[in-house]
Amino acid sequence: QETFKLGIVTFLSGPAADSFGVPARNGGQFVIDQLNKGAAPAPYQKVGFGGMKIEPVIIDENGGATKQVQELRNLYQRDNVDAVLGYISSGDCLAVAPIAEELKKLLVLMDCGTPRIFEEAKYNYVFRTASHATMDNVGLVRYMKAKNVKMDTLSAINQDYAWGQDSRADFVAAAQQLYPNVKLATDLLPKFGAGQYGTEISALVGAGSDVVYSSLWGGDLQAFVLQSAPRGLPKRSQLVFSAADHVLPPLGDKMPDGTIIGARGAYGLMSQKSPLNDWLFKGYEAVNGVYPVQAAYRITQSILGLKAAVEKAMAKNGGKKPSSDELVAAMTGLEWQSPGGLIQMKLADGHQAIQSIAFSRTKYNPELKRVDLVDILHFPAECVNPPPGVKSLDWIKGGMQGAKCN
Amino acid sequence: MNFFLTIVVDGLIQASWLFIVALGMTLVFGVLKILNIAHGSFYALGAYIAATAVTMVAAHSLPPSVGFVAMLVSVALIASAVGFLLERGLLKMFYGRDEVVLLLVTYAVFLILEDVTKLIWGVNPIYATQPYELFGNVAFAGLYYVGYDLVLIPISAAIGLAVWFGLNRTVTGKIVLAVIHNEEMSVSMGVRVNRVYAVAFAFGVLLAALAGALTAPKISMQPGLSSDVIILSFAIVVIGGLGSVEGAAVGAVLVGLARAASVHLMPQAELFMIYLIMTGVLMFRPEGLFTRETARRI
Amino acid sequence: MNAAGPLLEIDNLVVEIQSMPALRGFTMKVTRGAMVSLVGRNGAGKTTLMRSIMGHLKPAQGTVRFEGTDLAARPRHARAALGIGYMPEDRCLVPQLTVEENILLPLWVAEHLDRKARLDFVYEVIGELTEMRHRKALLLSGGQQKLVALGRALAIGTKCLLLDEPFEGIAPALSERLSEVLASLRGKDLTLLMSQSDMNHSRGLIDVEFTIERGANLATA
Amino acid sequence: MKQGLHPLTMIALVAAATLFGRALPTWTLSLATIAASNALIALGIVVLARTGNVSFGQGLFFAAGGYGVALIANAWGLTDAVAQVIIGAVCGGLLGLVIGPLIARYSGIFFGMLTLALSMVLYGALVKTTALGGSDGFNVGRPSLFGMVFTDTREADFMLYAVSVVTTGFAGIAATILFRSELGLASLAVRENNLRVEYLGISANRVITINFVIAAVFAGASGAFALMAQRHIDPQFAYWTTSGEFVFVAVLAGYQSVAAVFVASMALELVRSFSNLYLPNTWQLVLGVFLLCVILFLPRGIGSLWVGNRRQKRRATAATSIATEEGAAS
Amino acid sequence: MIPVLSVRGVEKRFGAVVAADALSLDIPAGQRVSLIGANGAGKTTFVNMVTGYLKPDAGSIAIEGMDIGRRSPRNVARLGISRSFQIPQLFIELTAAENLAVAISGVGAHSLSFFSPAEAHGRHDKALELLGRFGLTEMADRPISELAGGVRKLIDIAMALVRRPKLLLLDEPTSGVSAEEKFATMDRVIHAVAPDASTIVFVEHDMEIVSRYADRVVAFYQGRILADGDPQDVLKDPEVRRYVTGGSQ
Ligand SMILES: Nc1ncnc2c1ncn2[C@@H]1O[C@H](COP(=O)(O)OP(=O)(O)OP(=O)(O)O)[C@@H](O)[C@H]1O
Ligand SMILES: Nc1ncnc2c1ncn2[C@@H]1O[C@H](COP(=O)(O)OP(=O)(O)OP(=O)(O)O)[C@@H](O)[C@H]1O
Ligand SMILES: [Mg+2]
Ligand SMILES: [Mg+2]
Repeated sequence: QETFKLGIVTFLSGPAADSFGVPARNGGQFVIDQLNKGAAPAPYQKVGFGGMKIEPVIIDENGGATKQVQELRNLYQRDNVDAVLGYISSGDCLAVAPIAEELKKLLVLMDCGTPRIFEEAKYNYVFRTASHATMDNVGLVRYMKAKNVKMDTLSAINQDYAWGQDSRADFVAAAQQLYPNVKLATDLLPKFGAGQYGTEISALVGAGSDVVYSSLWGGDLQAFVLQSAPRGLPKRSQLVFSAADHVLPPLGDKMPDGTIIGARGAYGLMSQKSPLNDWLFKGYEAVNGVYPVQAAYRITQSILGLKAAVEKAMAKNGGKKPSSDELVAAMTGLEWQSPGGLIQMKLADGHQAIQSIAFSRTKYNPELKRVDLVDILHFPAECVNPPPGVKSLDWIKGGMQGAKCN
Repeated sequence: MNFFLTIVVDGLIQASWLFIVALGMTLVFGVLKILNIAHGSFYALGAYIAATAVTMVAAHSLPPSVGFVAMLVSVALIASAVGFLLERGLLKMFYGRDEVVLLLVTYAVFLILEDVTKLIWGVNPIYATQPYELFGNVAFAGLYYVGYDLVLIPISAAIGLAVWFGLNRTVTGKIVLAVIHNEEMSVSMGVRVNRVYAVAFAFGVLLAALAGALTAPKISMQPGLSSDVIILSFAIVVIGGLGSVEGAAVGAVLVGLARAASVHLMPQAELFMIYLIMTGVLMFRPEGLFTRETARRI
Repeated sequence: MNAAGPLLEIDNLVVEIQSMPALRGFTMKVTRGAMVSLVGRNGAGKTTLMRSIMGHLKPAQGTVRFEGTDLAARPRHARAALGIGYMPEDRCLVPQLTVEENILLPLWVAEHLDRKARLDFVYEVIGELTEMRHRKALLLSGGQQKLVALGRALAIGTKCLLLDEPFEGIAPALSERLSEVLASLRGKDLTLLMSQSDMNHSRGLIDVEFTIERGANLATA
Repeated sequence: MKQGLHPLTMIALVAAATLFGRALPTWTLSLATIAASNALIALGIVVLARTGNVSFGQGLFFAAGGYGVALIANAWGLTDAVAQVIIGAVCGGLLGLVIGPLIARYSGIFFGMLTLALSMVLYGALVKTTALGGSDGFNVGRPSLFGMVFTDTREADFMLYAVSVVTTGFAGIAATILFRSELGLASLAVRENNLRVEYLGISANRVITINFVIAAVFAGASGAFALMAQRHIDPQFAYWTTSGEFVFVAVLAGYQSVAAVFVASMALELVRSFSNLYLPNTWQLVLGVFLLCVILFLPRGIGSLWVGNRRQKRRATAATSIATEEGAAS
Repeated sequence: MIPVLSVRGVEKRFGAVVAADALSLDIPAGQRVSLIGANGAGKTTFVNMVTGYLKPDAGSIAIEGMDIGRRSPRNVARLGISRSFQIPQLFIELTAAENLAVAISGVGAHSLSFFSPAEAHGRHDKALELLGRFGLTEMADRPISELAGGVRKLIDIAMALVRRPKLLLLDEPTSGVSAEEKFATMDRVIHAVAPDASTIVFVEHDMEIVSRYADRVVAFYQGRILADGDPQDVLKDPEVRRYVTGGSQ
C-alpha cells in the first residue's frame, strides 16, 4: 500500500526546542496519528493524505542553515520523501527555499517570521502556510489603539538578530502610524540567549515609558518576565509582547496580569470555537498534558493544508499519488480551514498564506492555576496583512493602505 | 551620579555569577591544562539540579530558605561526584595528548551532556523561582533591586577569596602549584598527582554548577543554556590570564561593567562588547592581565 | 625486613622508550650506606635507570627491589614515603615557590617525618641554602637551582638519594662543597646513588662504581 | 627517494577522485562537496597548526570569502565557479595579510582566542548589517562554469563536486610541497622553540604570518564553496562553533594527510546526518560518542588508518632522507 | 683595530639581584675567552645581553663598533653572532638532522623558500656532515625527544656553528658532556671555526677545559669582574680561588 513520505523539520534541541520545536513535533505527531486513523473531523476525515498513510521522517532543525541545506537535500535525494514540511527559523527558511526550488520538490514552510522569503524571490515549489511576522506587530498596535492604551513614550527590548530587529522595526513603524506622537525612549537589543536582563531592566525601569514592547520569546522571555516583575517594571509600564502565548503555561502566576500578548495567530486560548479547534485543543491536551500553543497550531494548519492540496490534486489526476508539480498546482492559491481559522494562500502568487490574528490581556486564574486570556480581540487577515505585491515594511510606512478591518 | 551607581550595581551583579563560572574554568585550565568546553554544560547541569531540588522542596511546602539550602547542597554533592567520575573515568585516558585534542574531548562531553540533560529533564522549561524572593527587594538609586541579586555579590566575592587564599596561602595550594609546574617531579616527591587532578577537576565542575544553581532562580532552564556561558567564561579567563584567580575576578568585573555600561549608554554595541574588551586587553597584555610567572628558559 | 640484604637491587632491567631499548638488562646491587656512582657516556642510560627506579618508565623486563620489595607493585608517589629522595637531571623546581617551600614540598605530603627537623638538617648540611631560603626559585641561577634540588632530595630521602648528575654545571668551588656535603652524609645510614658523566668531582667519595654502556653493565668495580 | 607520493601521482589521484563522483549517488555529491570544502579549510588549519598555533577563528576568513563572493555575485552577476573560488581565496588572503602580522606574536590559547574574538566581531557586525540580511543572511544564484549553466541538478552537483575536489586536491598538493620545504620545516621549528628560531636569524613572526595567510586563502576559497553549495550565506559562517568544527575536522584527521582531512570531514557529515535521521533526539550524543571513540582508538587521527606511524616509516627510510610524511597526499 | 665585542659600563638587575655591575670588557678578534664564575655570578646574563635577549639597564654593547642597543636576538644573529645554551634549546619533535637543517636555512636567508625542499641544496648533506663531526651520525634521524641530555648539548653547539660566526658564545659547552667527550667537543668547536679565525667566548666550570683552551680568562662574581687576564694568572688569583675555582685547583 502506498504511503506519503513526509519530511518534518523542527527544533528538537537548542533554545527553540521547548517553545516551538517540540510543541510543533508533538502537534505534528498528534495530527498525523489522527489522520492516519481517519479520526480527524470534517472535512479532514479521510485516512492520511487521500487514503495514503503518512510516513513522517523527523529531523532536528538545530545546527544552522548550512546543515539544514544539506539535510534538505538528503531528505529529498537520499530518503526520497514526497514533500518536506517544517522550519521555524527564518534563516533556515531563506536558505532551504532555493534548494527545493532547484530540486523541483515541494517544500511547505510552516512557521518562520520573515517576510523576505517571497518578497525577495519568486518560488514555484515553496509555500508558506502561515502569515509572516508583519501581522504580529500591525495587529498588536491595532489592538492597543482599539483598547485605548496610552503610548506617549515607548521602550523596546528585542533580541539582536533578525527576528528581534525586524519585529522592532515593524512595531515602531506601525506605532508611528497609529500613534503619531509616540517617542522612542530606550531601545535595547540584548544578545540572543542572554538569559539575564538585570541591566536591561534597570534601563527600562529608569526610562519609565508608558509601554514596553518586546518580541522576546522562549526562555529569554520567561527570564525577562521573572526578573522584571520583582523590580516593578510591569507596574511602571504596560508590557506588550508580540509572541508570548507559549510562555503562559510554564510561567503561570509569574506572568503579571494585564500584560498584552499575541500568539502569532488566533491560537490556543485565543482561538475561536470550532469542531476543528476542539479536536486539536482537547486531543493535544490529552496526549501532552498541556494545551497547544502557536507552534502546534502552525504545524497543524500546514499538514491540513498539504492534505487538502494532495486530495485536490488526486481528485484531478484520478486518484494517483500526485507529482510535485501536481501538488504545486493544487496548493497555489488554496484556501482551507484550520483550528486557528481560515488559511488563504493569497500573497506571492498564491504561495504565501494570510490568516486572522487575535490579541488579549493576561489574567491569572487561581482556580485553574493557569493564565486566562481576557479582552480578546480578533482581526481579520486582510486587516493586518499587506495586500499582494506590496512589501510589508513599505505597506506599514505607507499608512497600511487597503487594510480591510471588519 | 545615580546613573553611574546603577551601572556599577548592574555590572557587579553580572560579574558575580560570571566570576564563579570563570573561576572554575581557570582552575581546571591551570591545573589540568584543559580548556573545558563542557564547562557550560556543568553550569546548565547545576541549574537543572537546583531547579529540581527547589521544586521538590516546594512540593513539600517547605519554606524557600530550605529550598535555597537544598539546592546548594544537592548541586555541590552531585556536581562534584560527576566531576570526579568524569575525570577518573574519561579524561584520564587522554592525558598527555595535545591541548587541542583535550579540547575536542571536552567538546564531545559537551555534546553528550547536552542530550543527557535533555533526556533527564526534557525540553520543557523548568523553574526554581522560590529562592528568588528570599531576600526581598531593595530600593536603591531610584530603582528596585532584587535582594537575591545583591546577595550574589558577597557570595561570589567570598568564594573568590576562599579560593585565592586556598591556592596562595595554604600548603595544599602550593602542592597544586607544584603539580601544575611539573607532574613527574611532583610524583617523585610523593604527591598523589592523580588525586590532585581529580579534585581540581571536580572542584571546577562544582564551581560551574554552583554558578548555575545560583542563577537558576532567576532564569528558566531549557536546552541551549550552556553554549552562551562557555564563550563568556572563555573570554573572561583569557582577559584575566589563564589560571589566575585574580585575573578571573578582574575579567568578570570588567566584562560585567562593560556590558552594563553599554546597555545604558550604547545598547547597539552590546553584542560586540565582550570581544572588544578581549581584543583590547590582549593588544596591550598578550597573555592576559595576570600571568603566571614561568621558569627561566635559558 | 632483612637488614643485611642490599637496599636497592636491580635485576636484568630492560626498558624501552618508544620501542627503542634504552636499558638492556642492567643489573646492580647497592648495599645499605654505600656511596655508589653510576658512570657512562652521554646516552648510556643513566637517567633512564633513575627514572625507572622512580617508576616513571615501565620496565619491559626485570625488577627493581627496594629493601626487598618489588617497586613495580607500588604506585609512583609511594617512593618518596619509602625514603627515596630524587634529584632530577634538570632540577625541576617550582618557580613560584620560594627555596624553602621547594625544599618543604616533599615534606608536606610525607606524614611520617618531622618537618622542622628535616628542614634544619638540610640547612645544616647545605649552609648556602639558608641565605636564599626566601628567594623565589624562579630567580636562581642554574647552579643555585641545583643546590636547592639537592636540598629537596635530602629532605625526603631518609634512606636513599638518587642524584642525577649533581655536579653538572656547578662551579668548582661549589662542587667541592657539594662533595663535602655528600661525604658528610657517610655513616648516616644514607645510601647514595649518583650518576655522572665526569668523575672529576667525586673521586674520594665513592665506594663503588658501576659503568653503564648502551644500557647494559660494562664492569663492576 | 621515497618520501610520500610524487606530485604527479597525486594529480592522478585527484583526477581519479573527481571521476569517481560520476559513480556516486546524487545525495552524496553535495555531501562530498561540503566535505571537500571543509577539508580545504581544515587543511589550512593544519598548515597553521604546524607553527604551533591553532586558529579558532577560521570562520572569519570563511565568512570573508563567502560574503565577498556573494556580494560580487549579486552585484555583478558573476556566477562562474572558478572565478568565485578565486575571489573567495583573494578575499580570505587579503584579510589574512592584514591580520596575520598583528596576530603572529601571540601564541597558544591566546592566539586561538584572539582569532575567535576577531571572527566574533565580524559575526556581530554582520548580524547588525540589515542591508546584508542581518542574522538571516541572503541568497545567491547558481554557479556556472566557463559559461555553461547547469540546469540538471545532478550535473550541477557534479560540477560543484568536481571543482571543489580539484581545488582541494591542488591545495593538498601545494601543502605537501610546502610541508617538505624549507619554510615547512622552519614552521615546525617555530612550533617547538621560537626563541631558537630567532637566534638562528629567522623571523618566527614572518613564518607564522606566511602560514596564516595560506590558511586564510584556503579558508576564503572554502567559504566560496560553501556558498556555492548552499546558495545562501549568513553570519553563522563567522560564528565560533563553525570555526570550532573545522578545528575538529583537522584534529580528527590527525594532521597527517590531505586525504585524511577529506575522509574525516566526510565521516563527520555522514555520522551527523544519519544520526539526525535515525535518532533525531539524541544525535548530539551519538556524535559525541563517535568523537570520543575516534580520539581514543585512533590517537593519531583517522589518517593513521592508512598513513602509518610516522616514526616507523622514518626508521625505514632513515638513511636516505629526512622526509616529512605529514604531507603525503594519501 | 676595533674589538669584536666591546662592553662598556653594563648594568643589569633583577629585583634585588645584581647580575651585571658596571661590566666593561673588550674582546679582540681571534681571542678565545673563557668566562668563569660562581653560580649566579651573571655569566649567562652576560651572554644574554650580548646576544640581544636581555637589554642592559645601563651601559652599551657594541659589536665591531656597532651598537646593538635595541637589536633583537635575530638581528644580532644576522650580524654573525651565534651562541649555544646552558639548557639546550632545540626543536624537540624534529630529528637531529632537521634541527640542523633549520639552522642551515637560517643562514643568510631573509625569506625562506616555499618550494625548495628542506633537504635540497646539499642542506641535508651539510647537516649530516656537522653531525658526523660530533660523532652523531647515528642520531641523525632520531627526534631530539629521544636523545639523552649530553647529546642534546652537542647538537645545540653544532647548531651554533652552522653560521660560521665571527663571534661564538658558548654557555657551558661541556657540562653534562661525558668525560670522554668533553675535550673532543672543544676540539671540534675550535676546528669548526678555525678557518675564519673566529672569536670564541665560552662559559665554563671545568678548569681543565679552561686552562687548555682559553687565551684569556674572565672571572665573574656577583655581577662584577673579579679578575681578567692570562689563564695562569687568573686561576692563581686568591679571590678567584676562593669564590670560583676552589682550593684544590
Ligand atoms: N623520550 C625518549 N624517547 C626515546 N628514547 C629516549 C628517550 N629518552 C632517552 N632515550 C634514549 O635512551 C637512551 C638513554 O638515555 P639517558 O637519558 O638515560 O642517557 P644518560 O646516560 O642519562 O645520558 P646523559 O649523560 O647525556 O644525560 C639514549 O639512547 C636515549 O636516546
Ligand atoms: N630572568 C631573570 N629573572 C630574575 N633573575 C634572574 C634572571 N636571570 C638571571 N637572574 C639572576 O641573576 C643572577 C645571575 O644569573 P646568571 O644566570 O647569569 O648566572 P650564571 O653566572 O650563569 O650562573 P650559573 O653558572 O649557575 O649558570 C642570578 O642570581 C639569577 O638568579
Ligand atoms: Mg642523563
Ligand atoms: Mg649560567
